[in-house]
Amino acid sequence: MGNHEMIGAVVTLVGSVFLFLGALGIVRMPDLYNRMQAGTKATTLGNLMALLGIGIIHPAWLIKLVLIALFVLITNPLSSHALARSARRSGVPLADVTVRDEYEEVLVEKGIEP
Amino acid sequence: MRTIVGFFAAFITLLALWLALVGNLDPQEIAAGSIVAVAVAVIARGAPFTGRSLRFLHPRRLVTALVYIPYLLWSIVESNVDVALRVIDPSLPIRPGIVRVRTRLKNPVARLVLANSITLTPGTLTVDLCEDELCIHWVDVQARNIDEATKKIVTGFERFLEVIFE
Amino acid sequence: MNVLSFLNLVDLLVCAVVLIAAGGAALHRNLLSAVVFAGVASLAVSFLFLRLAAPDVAMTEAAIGAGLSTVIFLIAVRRTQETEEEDR
Amino acid sequence: MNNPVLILELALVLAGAAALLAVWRLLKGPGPFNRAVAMDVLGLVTMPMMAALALYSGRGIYLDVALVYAVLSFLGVTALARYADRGL
Repeated sequence: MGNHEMIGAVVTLVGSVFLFLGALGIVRMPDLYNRMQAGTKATTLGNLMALLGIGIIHPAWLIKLVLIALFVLITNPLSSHALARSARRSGVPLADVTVRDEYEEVLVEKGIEP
Repeated sequence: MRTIVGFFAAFITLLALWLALVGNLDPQEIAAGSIVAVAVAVIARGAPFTGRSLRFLHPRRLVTALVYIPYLLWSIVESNVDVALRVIDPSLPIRPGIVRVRTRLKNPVARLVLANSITLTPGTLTVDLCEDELCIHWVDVQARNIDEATKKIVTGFERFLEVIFE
Repeated sequence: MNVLSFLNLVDLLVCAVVLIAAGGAALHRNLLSAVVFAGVASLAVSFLFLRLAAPDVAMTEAAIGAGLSTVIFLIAVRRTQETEEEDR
Repeated sequence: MNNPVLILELALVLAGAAALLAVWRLLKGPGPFNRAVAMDVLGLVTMPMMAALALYSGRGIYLDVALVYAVLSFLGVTALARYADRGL
């Protein structure tokens, strides 16, 4: 029971709290885009912190865990951006609370009716 | 000359990735990794990122890149706490909307990194990129026009990326 | 509760997720949703393989299920139509 | 509350709850896009759980499964988005 195990466990716990809040966000948020904000972003930090915490507990795995975190940091925005773009283009509606949508004019300009 | 430098940059990066994945510095691993890295670098010789790699070794760009990484991580943490607080608030205080912002960056790789950084910070999500404007979904719209939105979202990242890539 | 029985509970939940996702993949009318269900089912199965101490099988399942089979299913869906019709 | 194992278990419970919430969105979410978001979240939750499993069993090779999933999971979602946009 070294000191670093305690620190790592606490970091993992904080990461799990963010994971939980992100998942709560995708249940509570009103439309797809807000769900994406809560779901795939808040969980990114949760994921990174949980992996880092496990790396602190077991320092021999730190390099591999940092590699996993790096891949998550590179690939996650790519996939969520692609998903948001094609969802907006194929007409997934925005929630009623939406303040404004300046993307609509761009789509009309290009001749894609959402 | 440019292709040779690009080839070596790709080779070194791939070999470092291989060694990080296997996790030891055994001569056998280095030999096998070198063979695979040469093969991949030859196959991918025309790909982006492999050309003009030496200019990234300029000390000013390197230092800016090293400062940029903690800045990005800090803004991820900051905005994450913000979004998490919005989620657990029972009244769900969001004012979402899609806004357009301008970017001064011209280099495609710089634009890719900018769009990725904006997407990585919660609260903002890049929906589309057309010519020199980005369309961004924002959980809490605080700006009334395009200049204000640009100032709030893009300028912080752009300051660094301009030095690193342009 | 000790770690072992706790992990058995996790196993049961993952089994339930496999059943739900596989049922969704088989029963759903929208074929794109069915593809996503299949992806989730293969993710949960890969986690179960990991619990059964077979990391190599789990690795293959993750690679094939998450990456390859989704793409192949989508290519197959493109050649048919997106929504299934009731045949009489 | 000064036992690391206990804290890790609590973290695992929270991650499992997050996975269950994502499964709820997977079942309910209208249309394939919401389900794809749920799949993305499930992938992000599963990676630390796999790493925690590696910690419990003490076998480093379990991490490779998480690595493979991190590299390949975005491929399925991106292929789905691209298909919905202009047909692969």
